[in-house]
Amino acid sequence: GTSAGSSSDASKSASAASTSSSAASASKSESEGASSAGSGTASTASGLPSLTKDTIKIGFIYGSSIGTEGYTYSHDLGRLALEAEGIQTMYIENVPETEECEKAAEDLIAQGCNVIYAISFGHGDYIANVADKHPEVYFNHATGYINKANMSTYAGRYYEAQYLAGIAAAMKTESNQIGYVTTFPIPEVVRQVNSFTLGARSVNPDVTVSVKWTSSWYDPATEKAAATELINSGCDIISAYCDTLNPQMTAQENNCFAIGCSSPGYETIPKAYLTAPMVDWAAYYTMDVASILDGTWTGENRWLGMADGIVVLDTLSENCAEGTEEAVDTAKKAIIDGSLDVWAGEIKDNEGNVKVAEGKTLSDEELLALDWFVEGVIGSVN
Amino acid sequence: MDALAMFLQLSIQLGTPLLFATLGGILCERVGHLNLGIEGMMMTGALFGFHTAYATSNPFLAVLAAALAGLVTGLIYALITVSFRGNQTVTGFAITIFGAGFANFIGKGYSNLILSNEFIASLGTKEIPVLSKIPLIGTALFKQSILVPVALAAAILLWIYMYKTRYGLNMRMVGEDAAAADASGIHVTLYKYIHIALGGALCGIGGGYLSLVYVPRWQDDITAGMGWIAVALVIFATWNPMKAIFGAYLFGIFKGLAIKFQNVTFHIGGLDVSLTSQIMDMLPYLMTIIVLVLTTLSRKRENQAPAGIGKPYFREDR
Amino acid sequence: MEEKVTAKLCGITKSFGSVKANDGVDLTIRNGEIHAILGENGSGKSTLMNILSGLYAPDGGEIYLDGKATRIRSPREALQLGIGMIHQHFKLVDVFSAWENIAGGTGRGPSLPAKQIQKKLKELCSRYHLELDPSKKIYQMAVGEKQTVEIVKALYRGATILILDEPTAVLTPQETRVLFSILRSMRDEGCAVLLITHKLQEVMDVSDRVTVFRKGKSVASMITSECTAERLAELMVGRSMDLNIRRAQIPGGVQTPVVTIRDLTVFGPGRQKKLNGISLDIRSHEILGIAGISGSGQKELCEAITGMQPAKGSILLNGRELTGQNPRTILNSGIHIGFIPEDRLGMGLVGGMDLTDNVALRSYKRRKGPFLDLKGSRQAAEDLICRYQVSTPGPDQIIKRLSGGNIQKVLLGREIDLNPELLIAAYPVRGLDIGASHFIYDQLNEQKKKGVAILLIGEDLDVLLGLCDRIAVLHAGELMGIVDARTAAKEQLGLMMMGRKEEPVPCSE
Amino acid sequence: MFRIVKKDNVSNPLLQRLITVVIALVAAGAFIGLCGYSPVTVYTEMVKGSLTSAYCLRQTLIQMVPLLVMALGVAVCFKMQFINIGAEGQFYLGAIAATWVTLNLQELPVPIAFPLMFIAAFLAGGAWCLIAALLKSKWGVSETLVTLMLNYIAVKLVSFLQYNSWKDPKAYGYPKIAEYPKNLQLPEVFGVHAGWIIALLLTAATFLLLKHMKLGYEIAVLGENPATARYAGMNTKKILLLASLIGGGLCGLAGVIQAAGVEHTMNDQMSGGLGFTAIVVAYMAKMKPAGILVVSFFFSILLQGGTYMQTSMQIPAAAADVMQGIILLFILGSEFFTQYKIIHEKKEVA
Ligand SMILES: Nc1ncnc2c1ncn2[C@@H]1O[C@H](COP(=O)(O)OP(=O)(O)OP(=O)(O)O)[C@@H](O)[C@H]1O
Ligand SMILES: Nc1ncnc2c1ncn2[C@@H]1O[C@H](COP(=O)(O)OP(=O)(O)OP(=O)(O)O)[C@@H](O)[C@H]1O
Ligand SMILES: [Mg+2]
Ligand SMILES: [Mg+2]
Repeated sequence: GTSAGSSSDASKSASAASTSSSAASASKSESEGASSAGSGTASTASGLPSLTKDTIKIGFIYGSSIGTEGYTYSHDLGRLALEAEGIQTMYIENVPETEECEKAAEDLIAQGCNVIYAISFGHGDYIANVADKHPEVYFNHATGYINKANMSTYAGRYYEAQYLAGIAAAMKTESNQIGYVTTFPIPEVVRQVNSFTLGARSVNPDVTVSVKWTSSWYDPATEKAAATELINSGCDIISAYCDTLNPQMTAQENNCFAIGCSSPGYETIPKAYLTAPMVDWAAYYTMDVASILDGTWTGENRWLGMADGIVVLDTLSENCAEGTEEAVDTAKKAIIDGSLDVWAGEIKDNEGNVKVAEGKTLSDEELLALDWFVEGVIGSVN
Repeated sequence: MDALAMFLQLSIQLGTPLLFATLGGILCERVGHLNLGIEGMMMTGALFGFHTAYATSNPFLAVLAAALAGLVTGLIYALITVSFRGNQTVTGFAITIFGAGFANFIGKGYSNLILSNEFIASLGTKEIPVLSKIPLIGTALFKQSILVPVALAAAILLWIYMYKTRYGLNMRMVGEDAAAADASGIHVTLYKYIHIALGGALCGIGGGYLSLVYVPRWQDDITAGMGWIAVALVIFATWNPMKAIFGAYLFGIFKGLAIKFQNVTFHIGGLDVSLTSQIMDMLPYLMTIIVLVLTTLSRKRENQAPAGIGKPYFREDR
Repeated sequence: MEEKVTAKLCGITKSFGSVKANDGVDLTIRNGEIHAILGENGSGKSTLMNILSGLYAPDGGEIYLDGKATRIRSPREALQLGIGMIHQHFKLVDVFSAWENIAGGTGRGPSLPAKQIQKKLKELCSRYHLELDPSKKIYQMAVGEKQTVEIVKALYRGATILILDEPTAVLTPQETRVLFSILRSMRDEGCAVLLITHKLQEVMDVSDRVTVFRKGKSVASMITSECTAERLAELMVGRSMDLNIRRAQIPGGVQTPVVTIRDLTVFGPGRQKKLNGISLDIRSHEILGIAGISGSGQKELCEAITGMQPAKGSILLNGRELTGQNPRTILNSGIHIGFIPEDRLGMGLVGGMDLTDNVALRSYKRRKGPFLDLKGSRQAAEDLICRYQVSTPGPDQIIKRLSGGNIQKVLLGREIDLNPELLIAAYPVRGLDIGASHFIYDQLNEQKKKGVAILLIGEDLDVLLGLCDRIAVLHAGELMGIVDARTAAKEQLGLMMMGRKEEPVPCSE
Repeated sequence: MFRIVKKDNVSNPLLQRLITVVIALVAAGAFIGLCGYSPVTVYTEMVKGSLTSAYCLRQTLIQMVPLLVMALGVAVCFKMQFINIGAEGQFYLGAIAATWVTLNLQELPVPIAFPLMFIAAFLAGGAWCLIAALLKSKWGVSETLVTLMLNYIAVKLVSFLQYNSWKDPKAYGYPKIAEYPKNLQLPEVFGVHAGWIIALLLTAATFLLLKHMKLGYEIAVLGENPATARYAGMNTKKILLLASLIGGGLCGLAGVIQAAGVEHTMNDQMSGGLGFTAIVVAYMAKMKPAGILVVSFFFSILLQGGTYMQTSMQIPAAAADVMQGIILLFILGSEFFTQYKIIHEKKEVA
């Protein structure tokens, strides 16, 4: 297959809903990704009601509490952007990845929601069940893989920004050891770590990235302890993929530097902050809702990247090393114009096996099931 | 050596909130009240400590507020279990539901607040002169937030209080047999209230340690189940403050080990053993059961749970 | 005379729910006097004393101390006023040492000068001729020692009014004598001593004044030397009573051994021999009494026979071996042993359950299948209430709420209804008033006439001598000898209880 | 001066409870009011969200089933004064056993596999409780503390299986266990999974056990007075073990019902803390099965209404916890007034 980033030449305008959905259909995974779904192939909004700005009511299902930073928070910014446009929204926080999720969705529907966004990976199966029972409701599931006529999946090619963040980190580190605190060994996370490492090693091949799992989407004490342990073992930069800035704050306390996650962190940790990979969910949700309103929404898999203006890297802070700006810009341009494919071979895993041969690249399906770490990562997926 | 010291330093940081909470639990159970509300008391302490820290930037007031919040939660527990003779187990659960819910609810507005740098520095890592130069122990215990040695001192003082003072004797008597204490002229209700409240205050400081020192921010469910580990630790320590020090730090070490050896597989006698975090998390509870069995087996009467635990006392009952 | 009055209780009332425990009681307490309080079960003695010691709050009435109207709101205030009480069930912390129990709740400030306290205790003990090891833990102590701790506890707090609620119920005659001499020396120091007891003889022996309670009221108060035991008994029950205990005569009854015990040895915790090589027979148409100071092995003997404790040696009941069995296997093999244990609510009855359920305890298994016979047990309970004149609102009453005598009636009735071959009764009248006690004696005699073999553990030698046919004496787990109750003297028994062996009376071996 | 005295005869407890609940609701409403929401709206929403539509009523029932079954299990143990606060752990063990069956014995014909799932869950939950019972009967170890600890061990065990050995290879590395095969899921009856029928049957069975069976009688005697139980020739050890097996087993059944009826898989959050709520329910119902039925229904209304209100009024989830906490505390505090009364006394005469 071809890389997703190069497939789109769409403009970044938020109103270009049709363009964005065509961009999505141009990315290749939607039908394969919908393996378990009833009707995988693109369906027009046949069974779905047409909605207007006044009748649309959107329910968001969050896996943790909104807080002030991180993944859920960044999605909620998107929701607030919709509210600002006068669209009715509701949300439920802290929905566990159990049957509770099904119930949350049913509750939202019972209260008049006709569009559902569920943002946690583990919500997928439950949302799919509810989607079967409510063919009249638009379902959307972030980072997932099940598609139906009335259920889309969506994600940012967040890893593209991770690659850039890796570059910034690698140029800053003096010990050549970077710590990475994260949650669960799921493909979504493995992608971020790998891409970050590939980015880092693209400018400094001596860099290693040590991974610590917290085994929880939310556990302040463990997040902090994991970061401390990484710093104790010699890391001088901490990156993280979890719902709080705790690991990064630990870095600041210990006079180390940090890469943020999902939302800007300069305000919180001015002394340590380098930059943060981010997804502009406001842009995405505005775009997606527009496609519902104009009837072009389909139950597909949408992965949008830097080229779509959805995935971005936060402004580099003054803490970054000399020359970082240039190195990052070069890579960014290359990713956007398609000349740089993050997953292009040769890539070895961290046990020395060649996983992606020279001249090959990873397809989206392979990315969806990624379960090995690239060379340079210290840690294992199990 | 240095790595070991740093590892211990981290473990002790993880153990300190547990130590505060365990001491609080011990105080409460020593007057005969099973405390399953520790988690709730810690949560309210964490919230109000943070609130005060944000409002005043005064570390002393912040810790005091954490203590007071825990104290008030403790008083609610005391009111229901002491005066109204409510079932202790169930009341403990209710306090946890209430305290955690209350803190999370009120805390909604706090999650985007950042404490001032001066405040964070005031309770942050400091080297205590002389003591911090002791090899190993120095770094582990005295290159820490001031609350770490405070917890340690609290444990030692509590031990002296319990075993070497008249108040301590009276308090233990209340916990063993309220009727006997009453007949001996001890003000049973007063003692129960005072110690449950003080226990709540210690739990509150334990929560405060998290929101003021360790994290230091307000976050939903900031204690993440630590209160329940403290419940286990109270037993693990056989209701003895000195052993609580050992227990709390040991649990800190477990947590530290689980993080440290996350990706390492040990080859023991042909078996691949990895310290899976779920298994490591299980250990404290498993060990508590083992300690419980061992102390029961030893039949050393002095190590058993205070005999009055769970029994409401009413003078005119027969 | 009047200046000796230290406390005056006027018109005290106290109800527990619908029970009026005290109904306008008056009591005058004088210094330098031992004042006995007498009354049937449930007549409100303990209640009044608990009010005086601050444990219960009265519903009405006045307490005057040294002439001043005083309210006593807690035991703490009572102690400060010099009122100390020794409760029927000791209020001591098991895991504490004697001195900790005594020091708890006393003193001021945080300091706890252990050495000084222990020294003061030693002085106190030598003054009153008490023996006490201040560092001994309560759980290592015998009943008598515990009582000493309670007494020292009151003295240590400077009690000038000392209340003792049935202190002799658990003591041996020797221990009782020691206790009384302490009480006398306290009296001589000017204290007022209040003594609750059911034993008329003790009242006559030790008290200077006696007050009789009936149905929540004090009916009479007089100088002891001016009245007789018969008069007191009459005042108590409200009618004249025959205080003599009669031995049922068996006209020509053949006494065959029902139980044959040989070389019975029972180990306590720590391989300590609680019973050592006991051999004796219990015959039909006979009451065999067991005398001995408490803890001499009586409990072990009962529990070994009933299978509740493992034992070595042999116990044959009508030829069937009982050792190595437990209550369940004994029951299953169709053997019926009636057993009235010493602590009836501790064992034998379920205090929190109703009368019906308690009566069913021994018979519920008779019905086949997994289900209970609810109707049947209710009927049985009603029968029992009727036959033994249990005073209760009905078969649904919670056992705990019955008075001591009625509780004992339920237990005895249930055990007798088993039609046992052997009936074991351990201290069956402990804590019971005279009327109730005589009812129990009559029932035992009835059973004897029917041919049941009866083992009676007793404490009151007069009762044993009056009721039993033979008396076996235990001392420290060993059998000192068996005497004929018709000919034996009390002194002889007393000596045996202290450990002197007696030539065995020839028995039908 | 105020003084506490015991009441003559316990006043009508039902009425008393009702009054308490009303007062508790008023207090919780006051809190809600202080937080700037209208209590009336909140309660209306709660009732609306739990009772008024078929969907909501069904949700309430779904909530109620595991609560009811676990409370029954807890009650059997509590009746014996075996303070089993390990319902949560026994629930998970039940789920583990059932999941093991679905993962390993799928090939068995459904009429065999289905009952097997339930039997396995019963035995596993029972065995988990039995650990505490054995420690108690052998060495006298406090079951309260052991069962509490076993809860956490059980949850961690589920996590371990979920993250390691039993991780569904088809789940793209996500820590989840494969869904139960369709034929091993509980069918729906009147829109609610068949667990509700099982729960009602279990309620009746527990009633029969505690009220009409010898074992139930023995459990009660043993609970009140172990010495007397031995005296009466009961096999105390057997009763303790059997009753804890049944108690734990019931909680285990709740686990399989929830797994096969609702989750269709197992995960380490599926109890939602109901095991602890079940203790509260059993306690408030005074271990009486019929009472448990009523109380667990009331709690389900509270829980379901709480979640509904959260979405309908956008009140943070924590608010529902606070309300639940307040109501619980009030009910616990008021238990006192069923047995005692406080009387006011005039000033003492000088
Ligand atoms: N704490 C209590 N609660 C309820 N009822 C009580 C309480 N104490 C005593 N009673 C009741 O009050 C009455 C008087 O009891 P009290 O103990 O004073 O009698 P007593 O004279 O000491 O009898 P005994 O000789 O059996 O010791 C009895 O009917 C008893 O059941
Ligand atoms: N453990 C304690 N911690 C703090 N204060 C205590 C403690 N125990 C008691 N106090 C306070 O000290 C006061 C006196 O203590 P205590 O109860 O031992 O009585 P006391 O020293 O005999 O005093 P007094 O006889 O004057 O009432 C109590 O009323 C109480 O307020
Ligand atoms: Mg009495
Ligand atoms: Mg009595």
